[in-house]
Formats: sequence, structure tokens, C-alpha cells
Amino acid sequence: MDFAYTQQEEQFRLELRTWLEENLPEGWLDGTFNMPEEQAAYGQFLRDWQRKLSEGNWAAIAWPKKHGGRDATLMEEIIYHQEMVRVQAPPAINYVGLHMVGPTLMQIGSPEQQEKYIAKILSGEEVWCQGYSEPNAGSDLAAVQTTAVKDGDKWIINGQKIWTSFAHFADRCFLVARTSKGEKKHHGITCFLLDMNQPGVEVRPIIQMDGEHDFNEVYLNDAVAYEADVIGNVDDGWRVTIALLMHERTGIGAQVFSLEQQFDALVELARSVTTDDEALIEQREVRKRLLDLYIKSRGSLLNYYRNLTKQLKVGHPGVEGSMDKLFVSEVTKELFSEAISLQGHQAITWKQDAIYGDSYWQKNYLYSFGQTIGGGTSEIQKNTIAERILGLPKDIGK
Amino acid sequence: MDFAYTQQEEQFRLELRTWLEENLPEGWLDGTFNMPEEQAAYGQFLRDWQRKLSEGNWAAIAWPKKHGGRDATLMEEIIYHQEMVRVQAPPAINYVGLHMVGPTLMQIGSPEQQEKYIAKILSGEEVWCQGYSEPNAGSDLAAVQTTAVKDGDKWIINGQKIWTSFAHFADRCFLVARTSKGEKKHHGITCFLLDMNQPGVEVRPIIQMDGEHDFNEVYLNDAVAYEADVIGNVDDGWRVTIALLMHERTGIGAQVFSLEQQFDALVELARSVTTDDEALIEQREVRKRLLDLYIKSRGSLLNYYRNLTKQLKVGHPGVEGSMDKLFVSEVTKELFSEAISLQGHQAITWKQDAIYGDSYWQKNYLYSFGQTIGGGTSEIQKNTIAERILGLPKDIGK
Amino acid sequence: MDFSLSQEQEMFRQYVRKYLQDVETTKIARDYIHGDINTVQQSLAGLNELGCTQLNIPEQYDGMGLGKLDLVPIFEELGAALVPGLHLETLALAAPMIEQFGSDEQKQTYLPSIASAEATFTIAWLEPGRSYKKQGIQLQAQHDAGSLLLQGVKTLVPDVELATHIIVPVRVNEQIALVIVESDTAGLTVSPLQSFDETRKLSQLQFDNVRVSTNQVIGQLDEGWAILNRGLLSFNAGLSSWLVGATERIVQMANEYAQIREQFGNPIGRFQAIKHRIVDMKLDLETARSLSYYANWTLETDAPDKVEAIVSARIFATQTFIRAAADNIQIHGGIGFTEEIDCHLYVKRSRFFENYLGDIDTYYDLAIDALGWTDVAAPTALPITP
Amino acid sequence: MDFSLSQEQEMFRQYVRKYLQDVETTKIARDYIHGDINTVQQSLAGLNELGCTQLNIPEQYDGMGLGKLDLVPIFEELGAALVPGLHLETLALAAPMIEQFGSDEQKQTYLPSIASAEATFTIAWLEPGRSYKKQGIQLQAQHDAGSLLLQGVKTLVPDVELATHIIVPVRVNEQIALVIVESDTAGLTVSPLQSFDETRKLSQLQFDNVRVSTNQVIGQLDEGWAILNRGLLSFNAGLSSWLVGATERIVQMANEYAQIREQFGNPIGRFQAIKHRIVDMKLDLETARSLSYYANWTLETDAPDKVEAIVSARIFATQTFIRAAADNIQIHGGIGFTEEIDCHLYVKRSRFFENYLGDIDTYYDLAIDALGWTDVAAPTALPITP
Repeated sequence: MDFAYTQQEEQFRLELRTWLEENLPEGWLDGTFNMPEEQAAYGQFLRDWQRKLSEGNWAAIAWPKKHGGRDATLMEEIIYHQEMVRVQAPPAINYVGLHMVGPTLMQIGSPEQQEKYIAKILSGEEVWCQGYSEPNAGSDLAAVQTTAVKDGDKWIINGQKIWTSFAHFADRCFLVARTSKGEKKHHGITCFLLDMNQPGVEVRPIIQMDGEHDFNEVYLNDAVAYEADVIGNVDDGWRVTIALLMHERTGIGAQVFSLEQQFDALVELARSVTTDDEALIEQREVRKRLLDLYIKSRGSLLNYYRNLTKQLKVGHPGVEGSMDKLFVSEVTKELFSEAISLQGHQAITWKQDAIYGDSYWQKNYLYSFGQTIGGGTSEIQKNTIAERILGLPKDIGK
Repeated sequence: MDFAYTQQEEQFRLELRTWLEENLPEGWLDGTFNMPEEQAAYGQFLRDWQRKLSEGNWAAIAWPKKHGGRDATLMEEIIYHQEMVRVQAPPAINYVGLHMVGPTLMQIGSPEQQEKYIAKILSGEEVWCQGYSEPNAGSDLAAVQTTAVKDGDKWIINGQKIWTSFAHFADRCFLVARTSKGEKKHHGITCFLLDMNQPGVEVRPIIQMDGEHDFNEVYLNDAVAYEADVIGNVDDGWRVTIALLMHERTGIGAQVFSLEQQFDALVELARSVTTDDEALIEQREVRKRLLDLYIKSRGSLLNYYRNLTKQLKVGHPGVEGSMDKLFVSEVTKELFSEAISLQGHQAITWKQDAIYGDSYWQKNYLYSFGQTIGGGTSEIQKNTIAERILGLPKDIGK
Repeated sequence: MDFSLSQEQEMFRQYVRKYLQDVETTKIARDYIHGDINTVQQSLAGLNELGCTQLNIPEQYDGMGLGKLDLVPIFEELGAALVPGLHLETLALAAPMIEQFGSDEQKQTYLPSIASAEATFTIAWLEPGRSYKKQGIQLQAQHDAGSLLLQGVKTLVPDVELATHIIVPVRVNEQIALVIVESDTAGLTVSPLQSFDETRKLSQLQFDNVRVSTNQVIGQLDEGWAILNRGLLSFNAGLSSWLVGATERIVQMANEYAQIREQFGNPIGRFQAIKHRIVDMKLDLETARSLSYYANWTLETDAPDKVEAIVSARIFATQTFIRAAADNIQIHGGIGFTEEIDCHLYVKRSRFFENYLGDIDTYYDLAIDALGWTDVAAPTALPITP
Repeated sequence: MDFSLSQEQEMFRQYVRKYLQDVETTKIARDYIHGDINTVQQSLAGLNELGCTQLNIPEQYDGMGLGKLDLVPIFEELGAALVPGLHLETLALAAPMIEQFGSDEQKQTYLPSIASAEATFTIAWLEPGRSYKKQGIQLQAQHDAGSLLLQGVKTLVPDVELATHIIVPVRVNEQIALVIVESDTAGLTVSPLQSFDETRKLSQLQFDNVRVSTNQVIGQLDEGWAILNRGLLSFNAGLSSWLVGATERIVQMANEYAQIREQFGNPIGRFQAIKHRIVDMKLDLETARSLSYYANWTLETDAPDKVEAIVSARIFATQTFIRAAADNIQIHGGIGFTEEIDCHLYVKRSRFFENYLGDIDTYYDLAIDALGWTDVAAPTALPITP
């Protein structure tokens, strides 16, 4: 058992930290920088930030060097997440491209597809989104109803996608559609690399309960894709979607490190918020509730490290990722709910009138409801753990 | 809304209370009476107590007067339970006979069966048990595997029953057996009034985790019943079993009133137990935990009163009984678990060395685990509530 | 023994429910989010026509002279539809305090206008950085020529926009007095605050030598704290009914959605993770309802256990509402996370009420005191020691 | 980064598991319930042969000189099989205290006999009506001709029957000293107490001028409290491993039963009420394990966060064990409620450990102090304010 980082790893951390300090926007680190609020400007800001990252070879460190990555080790990826969380770096607008589409293209894309897309993913020139979920296929991916019908050299695509992050910025979509009726539900699915900039694609925003706009509905009305846009084989998209989803798991580290930071912020809140000149933390019960959260957020981090160790040994992520995802999202939800409770009636303020500027606590509290739903609900994670780790019987309907 | 008792009801309470004070064993009310420990003596003590109750017409007040009851109203039954709990009266050894078999006989028994059994049930001369559960049919009554095969004028019964309360005292058993294979699982079941005193019936004790012996396994090896012992029609026992189970529900009141009393005892515990000369109740957190339990035990009582009101209006018990059962048993479990926690390390004593004599808290804590299992597990109650009150879909396997 | 609402009370509930369904239930709340005060005022007028505002006002003041229990179904229905406005503050806090402790003049002035829905009350209690405890009230009132001059700041005051009057606990010579201030009084500056629960507006109120006649004091100058606490019993009994109504709607939403929404070829309500969770919500709901009915009954009959009964109802109903509102989102999945579906409105309101007019924590202590548990010497009398 | 036990440690676990399976796991515990001390003593000898008792004793005292982490798999396996005996008290409490704070003579006397399993230690701490706090220690020790005379009563002392020695915190001139008393010393009267957890025997100990040489004091006469608290860190790290092992067995029991037992034509593990509950147990188990591994690592490396790490592990592992043991009964249904199935043994032990050698509540305060939260002035340094 050994929690130390190698000298090489520490060197990596230092290099990244220095780069960030030199390249983050002016005022970012001292909190005086204001993000553009208007959507187009915000999108441009994020694209610029990604371009800058890619210029420093910091956009996709796990990618091979020949594609502009760093062939980073898993530990370097972890350190990368830690440092990005530490400075609360701007979100990666091309998250889907960098962490899902790019690696999938390298794995099963044709040489032409690789040539055409990979460089632009890295630079942020082309932002990607992911067309998986549908209104009637949320937890149940195999129930996809969007159809793609062959018409000469074209595929005509009709249907509706939902929960499509970044679609309002995206140039291309990694789209799953049904191309034939298979015996089993997950047969007859095909994956397309769809051009978003065409008349048959309409993007409508979904406004969340926290007032933000992260997701969209994407309506496909005779949208067109070409032979060259099929990735993998026709009707064999299930395998491709699994490959893509496997790449998604690296996001858990960022959540775990964020939780650590959020817990520290909560302690700071309990120290700084006073009523009648008594800080919250002076109440023994507040301290006990904090300790419960301390234990759980530490538990989340240590669980992650333990699974990471296994991953380092066996060389690929395991199903334990479901446990990490379930735990960190549930604890995050609990933490922000407690944060609201602890503030007493003062918690009911919003934006500039909230205790922390821009209602950090309230926004994250509302946002946390999405964390036990998105990326597979907690109930789905539990089924996965039950069936794949514990060997319990399969659920109904599967 | 009106919580008052009528003058008649108060009169009833007074009459019963007076009778109890005059007829309970010497030393019972001041806690100096010691129950016989040896099983046969204990059984005899309980039979004697029931005989005494029946002589005062207090054994089965809900029964018609012509059968030795009092034609009691539902409210009088409630008061009866309250008073019995108040004095912690000895348990009714013929609970199954008085509250289940007796009423069922009156409802669907033949005149001969009524003549033969009812009076002896009331006097405690014949103690009954109930042969429903089997090792593979716990929550799933329709899965009964014990068989009864016709052989001339006899039925030859083979199989195994489990969780049979009072079987070690019982003279007769209300037994469910399969007499033919129906299309549906609950077809082809027949109910028998079985003589327990025969070579084909073997009773083996089940020792519980609290060291007590309330339940038994009953092995049936060519046990014999006769035509006259069939209640209802052959192969139509499902209807009979439902009738019997409907009568069981009145036990919830006793649990609710016991919970009230147990909560009061817990407050008394928190007042009287000290460490380093500080009473537990002096700790604010202890008081808060008590308040949570106060709210829930009050809630349990008030829920019961609300459902009772409905029952008084519609004239029969409703499916809400499942909610009462679920809630009171879960709260009881929580209460005793808290009682153990509150006592700190002192809680690990037992019997005469425990804080309350005869380890009242420890025994009840252990016993409480059975309350969310027996009479339908909490999971089964939840399915009933979901399907019959909320209209949610039926579960798998049903 | 009859632990249920009367037929008349249930019938009145149906009228209110029908009316609110006619105006599309949460539409009023959603309009208010977008700054439309009009719809809210119209709904108040509509409720007034039904008689909601007259119910518990004595007949001599143009009311119906009915009891606390008659308000129960109304508050339940208002909660179910999240109707914005100062119904609880006006009908369950201001009206009972004025009726019970107000001068004849105050009764004649305010009770008929409450009954006619012309007067609506909010309460300005909290001060910046201070608590709901007695010591938290520091806004100063100085005697000046038969008047009081109010100087200080109140914050998180709800819905001043909708109020004709404000109840203000103030400090006079180290005592707490309760003053009724007209919301357009000179010297009073209202600064809007952003609200987490968009269906309730918030403001900070600056009092700059606001002059209030001593006739506007409810009861005596040193009775304010006691009167407020008496008023809060009534308020919390009403609030617990409101919370029950809101929770009932949540359970209904979750239940309906679980029967319609299919995943893996089954309605999600067939999966026990969803199915049993809705049962848990239902069980909590019915327990909250039992506690709240009883709370209102103790209020109506002035029963000796009214404090613990009412506080228990408020605590449990609040916790139930918070939990159910959160679970409702999880049951709805992604769609429950959107602004479009009502789920989030209930979540936000659940946190609004969590510590409204008193921290949950303080309410624990209040019930504990009422139960005599802080009196260490007093033993509980048990009929028989177990 | 390598957050796992080493191959050697995992291999050692397999030896211990194999040995305990050979003696039918809980059979040792069940024999002890029926008063059979022999089986327990044989199992101790067996474990000694495997090397369990030598692991963390320095080589110069006939041990293997391995670290705290090497004890982890052993305690996990002992917990899984509920092996009765004073393993934790001897190996994780007495041995580290003697090694770290004992005199050379004490080390030479005790450490080799612990390694050879000839010496076993219990601890007599609690006194009737008193707490685990410092003020709870009132048993008096008087100086008398180079000895101490002990006068007083200790209670709830575990397994004296199995102990050759007893560690006794005593009061000497208002200071706390830790004394090693041989269990057959004159003046010591042992009165058995009935135990809720039948796999641990309890006794009350009457000390009537029990004479103990001052050589038997661990450290200085005024260092007892500090040494005990240092020893408790080691004990609680070990205990958390024990609890993890016990919980793992529970999860295994529940999981296996849920796959075999059928109701309504399906294994009960197909119903999410059961299925997801086992997942919850599993998740808690793995979290407890992560916390306990880390706790033992901080102990081994004397890391600055060792107090909060170890206390966190103990608190979480205890709560997990209590919850899992209770849920295991519910999952087993009726059969889980019987004496015959092992479920209840785990429930009882879970309550035994709940407040053993320190109330859960006191441990909360200990971790809170260690985290600096009682120091109101000290702000937490955040890299960047959110």
C-alpha cells in the first residue's frame, strides 16, 4: 500500500500547474474573471480555451502523441483531473469529442474518418455531441426508435434525441439509429457521424430546474448521412456504442475530486456563516453532520483510489466504476442538501443575494439532482452492481 | 373530528379495568408475580388465565353473546386492547382460536363443527394453531405443498408446516393442504380442522434469536383427517384462508398501543439511566432522538385511529391495515434499536444483569426483528399498498 | 371516536379543488414566477368568492365564524397547487393573533378586510445576520409623541408586493412588541432580493424612522413575543396542512408517472425500487396527514398537548415534503430535472418552508420543552414499569 | 499509487480463511456460547501456528516484525468467522502499547508470550454507572511499599476466562495509570455477568487491595490516559478491519440466500427490494473497507491525519455492520429470525462493538477535534474560493 506519487508524476503535476497559471484567463485564479453570459460568446470562450489547451498539448493527454496527445498514463490522467478541479478550470466544450468520439474513432474509425475528424476534435474546431438517449429510451438504450433508411448513397434519418449535451454548440453528432429490426432489441442499430449543420437537424434547448441550459432535444426530420459517416458496420452499432460508453467512465475522477473540494467549501461555510454572531460550526450538531459527510466524501475518494489501483493492475476499467458513480453522486446530493439545511432560512436566496456569490450552494444543490439521473440513474447502477458484481438475477424486462 | 369516548364506552373500560384488577394473578400489577418458566406449567398458567377470562365473558368480546361473547363494538374492542396492554396482561394462549378460527367457524363452519369446537375454544379447553406457512411458501401462500389425499373416508396428509405459533400447546390445527392441482396456484387448496394429538403429527420447536420458543415446525407424516374436518368445500380452501386472514388484522391495535407504552418506557429509561451522574435525557441529542420517535409513535397511533374511523363508517376493515402494520412494525424496530444505542455499552448485558430486569430492552429489540417479517414481511405489505391502494402494477411472479 | 374531516369540510375541499383546476393549478404559480401579480390577485379574489378568506373570521366581523379544522382542506388544496400568496400569513397568523389579542379597533379595522380579501399580511421578522430567536429581533422602536419610530432592517420578507400590511416584531425598551405596519408607509424602503423559490418573492425592508401609531401594536408593548409564539401555533398547524396537500400532489404525480412511463418493456412502477419508494412517500404522507389533522384539532379544542402536537406535525410534514419532493425528481428521471415539469417547484418550496418562521432545530426544542423532557427532575409516570 | 493489500498479505488471508473453514467457521463461536472454552483455546493455538500472533511483534521478541497492514487480513477473517477470543485486545491494543511504551522488562516478559500465544490480554475499563471518559476511571491505586494497591470495581470486562492478563486503567493521585494485572492475582474476584452477545463472556471484577508491582505500570504513572488513547488508535484500526470482515460475510450470506430462496416463482434476489438492498450493503462494505485500509495505512506510516482516518473507519464500519447485520435478517425472512442460522450472532456482535472501548459519540468528538473544527478561529484554507 502506497499513496505516494512518483517523481515523474509530481513533475507532470508541476508542469500542468505552471501551464495553467500562465494560461488561464486573466483574473481566473483570484475569482475576478467573469464568464461571458451570452450563449454565443460563452461558446466562443470555451472554444478558445480548448484551442489554447490543445496548443499546449493539454487538451487530450490520454491520446497518442501522434494525434496530439501525450500518451498519458492513468495516473497522469488522475493528476490532470485533480489539477483541473483545483483551479475549477472552464468546462471542456468538446468533452464528447475528446473523451468519447476521439478515442472511439481511433479504435474503430476508418483511416478516412480518423483523418477527417481527429485533429479538429482536438483543436475544438469541431465540437461534438452524442445522440443516444431518446424520450422512450432513457435508461434502456436498446429501445432506440430513431430510424435511418438507406436511399441510394444516403441514409435518411428521422426521430428525436433528448438530453443531448453541447448540441447547441455542436458541429457533429455521434448518432445511434435503428437500421433494421433485429431479433433482439440491440440488433440492427447503426452509429453515424452526423453533420449537425443541415436543415434536417433542429436543436431545441431544455431548460433545467437550476435555470441552466446544458441539454437539448434534437429533432431529426429527413436528416442526411452518407456511407462515409457510418462508423463500424451497419447494424452492428451496439458494439460501437458500448465502446464509446466505456470511454465515458473517466469522468468519475473529476466528480470525486470535486466532492473533496465541495466538502472543504462546506466546512468553510460552516465557519464563516454566523447567526447572532455564532458561527454554524460552533454547534456540535453541525460538526457531527459535517463529520458524517467527511467520512462519506473520504470514502468516495478512497473507493475511487482502490478501484484505480485495480485498473492500474489489470489495464482496463472495471464494472466497479458503477459503484464509484453511484456513491459519489449520492453523496454529492446529500452534501448539497445538507449545505442548504445548514444555512437555515438564509438558504432561500438566489444569485447575487445568496451567501456565496452566484448562489454556488443553491445552484449545485439543484444541479445535484441530475447527477443521480444522468449517465445512468442510481437504480440502473444498482442493477449493474447487483448483476455484474454480486451475480444476482437479471431484472425483469431484460 | 372527535376523540372523545362515549359514556357507554367509558363504562365498558371501567368494568374491564375493575375486572382485571380483581382477577389478575396476585402480584401481577406490582410486577412481583413471576411467570412459570417450565413450558408445561407456563401453558397451564395461560390456559387457566383464559378460562378465567371466559368465565367473566372477557375472552372473546367480539363474539356474539350466544357464543359467550359480548357482541362488542369495534370501539369496545379497541378499549379492550388498550386495557390489556396497559396491564401487560398474559398473552392469549388460544389467540388463533379466539381471533381467527372461532370467527371463521361462525362464518363458514358447519353446525356440527360450530357445536363441536366453539365452546372449547372460548374456555381454552382446546388450544388451536394455524398451519399455513411452509418452508417454500412463506410470503407466497398459494405455493403450499402439503398434500391431502383422499383414502376412503379419510384424508391422508403429508408435508411440513413452519412458523406455527402455539403448536407446542395446541390440540387442533387449522391446516391448509393441497388436494388437487388447479390451473392457478391457489386453486385446489382445502382447509382442515386437524387433530394434533395423533401419531402422524410431530411438533419440533424453533428457537428464536431471542432464545424464546414461540414457533414450531409441524411435520405431517400420514396424518389423518376425516370428512367432518373439512371446513368450507374441498378444493375451495383459498376463500377460507382469506376469510381467516381477514380476522387476523385486529392485532394491529395491540401493537400500536404497545408502541405507545414502549415509547413512554424509553423516556423513563432516558431519565433514569445515568453515566457519571448525568441522566441520558440531559443530552440534547438524546432528547432530539426521543422526539423523532415520539412523532413516529404518535403518527402510528393517529394513523390507526384514522383508519379505525373509516372502518367504523364502512363497517369492515380495509387494506389500510397494511399501512398500519408496516408502519407500526418498522417504528417498533427503530424504537428498540435506539433503546439499545442510547444505553451505550451497558446495553450488552442480558437477563438479570440488564438495566431493566429480565432484559426488557434487549429481548424486545431482538423480538422486533420478527415483527417486520411475521404476518407478512414489510416488502409484502409494500406490494399490497402499492397494488391495492396506489394502483401500481402487479409484481413479477403474480 | 371520529378522526376525520366532516362531510361539509370535504365538500368545501372539492369546491376549492375544482376552482384551482379550472385555473390550471400551477399556472398561477408559474405566472407569478414571470412577475405576473395579476393572476395571483385574481386567484385571491376567486378564493374569496368561494369563502376561503371568511371561514375562520368571526361572524360579527363579516366572517363565517368557523373553526381551525375548516381551514384544513383549504390549505391542503392551496399547497397541492402551490398557489402563491400570503394565505397562511394572513389567515393562519395575522387573523388569529388580531382576533385573540388585538384591540376592538384593530379587530374592526382588519378582520372584515381580511374576510373581504382587501387586507393581506406578510411578516417581517428576520434581520440580516440574525436568527429567529428572541435575541435576533433588534429593530428599534422609540416612543415619540404617541407613536413609535421604527429604525432598522428586516430581510427575507416574503411577497411584500402582495401585502397591504406587514407584521413587524420590534424591540421597545428591551421588550418585543408586535406592530402592524401598512406596506406603503413613509420611510419604508423595499429592496427586492432574488429568491431560490421563484414562486415566493423576497425583499429586504429598510425602516427609516417609520412612524407607527401605538394603536397599531397588537396587545401590550411587552407582549409581542408571547403573542407571536401563540400565533405561530396557529400558523404551523395551517402550514402542516399546506405541506400535506403539496405532498399529496407529489405522490399523485409520482404514482401517475410510474404507471405511464415504460422502460425495459414495463411501466417503471413495476420495479420495486420505484414502486416501494412511492409506498414510502405514501406512508409518510398519510402519517403527516394524521399528525396535521390532530394538530389542528388540538388547536381548535385548545388541548393541553397542542404545542407538541403542532410542532410534531410541522417537523414531520416538513421533512416528508422535502424527501418526497426530492424523490419525485428521481422517479421522473431526466424529465423531472427540467424546468418544464412541476417537480422542481415543489423541491424549491420544500426548502423555502424548511426553516420558515423558525428553524427546525428550534422547533425540536420547543416540543421537547412542552413534553417536559428538559425538566430532569420530573419522572414520567408509567402505569406499570415494564 | 497502490491502494491494495500486497500479494503476501492476500496469501496470508487465504491461509487463515482455509484454517477457519476447516474448523467450520462459526462452530468455534457456537461452542463458546455453550461454555466450551477448549475449542477457543485450540483455535488460538491454530492461529498461533499459522503465525497470526507473531506478525506484529518485533523480531527481537520472537515475532515476525511485520506492520499494522499485515494484521488487516487476519482481523478481517477473524471477524468473518466471529472467532471468539481476545485477539483484538491482545494484538491490537496490549502488544502495541507494550511495544511502544513498555519498559524493557515488560517487553521481554510479554511480547514473546504474546507471540507464542501464551499470554492473552483483556481490558477492565468501565466502572458501574460510569463512562469511558477520563472522569469515569475512579478505581483507586494507592502506593504501598513499591507496589500499588488497587481498590474498586470494574465491569463489563470481556472474556476474563480467556485472559492471562488484564489491562486496568486506575487512578493514582488524580492521574490515570495503566496497570497490567495477572488474571489470577490475589484479591481479584471475578463475577460473571450475562452477556447479550453470547460469543463474548462478561464479568464484573472486584479489586480488594489487589497488589501490583509498580513494574507493572505501562509508561509513567501519569501517562496512562495518553498511552491508552494511543493504544486505542491501534485497536480501532484493527477493529475496523474486523468489522469489515464480519460485514463481508454478511453480504455473502445475504447474496447467496437471495439467489437460492424462491418466492412467487423467482429467486428473491430478483426483486429490487432485496436486490438493491444487497447492493447498498455491498457499497457500504466496500466504503468501510476503503476507510479501514486507509486507517491502517495511516497507523503504519504515522500519517498526520491518522486520528480522523482511524476514527472515521471505526464509526463508519460500526454503523455499516449494525445496518447490514439487521438487513441480513430481513432478507432471510423467518429463517433469519431463528437461533439456528448465524444471522443473529452478527447482530448481537454488532451491538457489542457499537460502543465498545468508547462511545460512538465520543469518537465523533475525537475526530472533530483532530480536524480542527472546534478551533473556531482557524479558517480552512481553500485553494480557490468557489
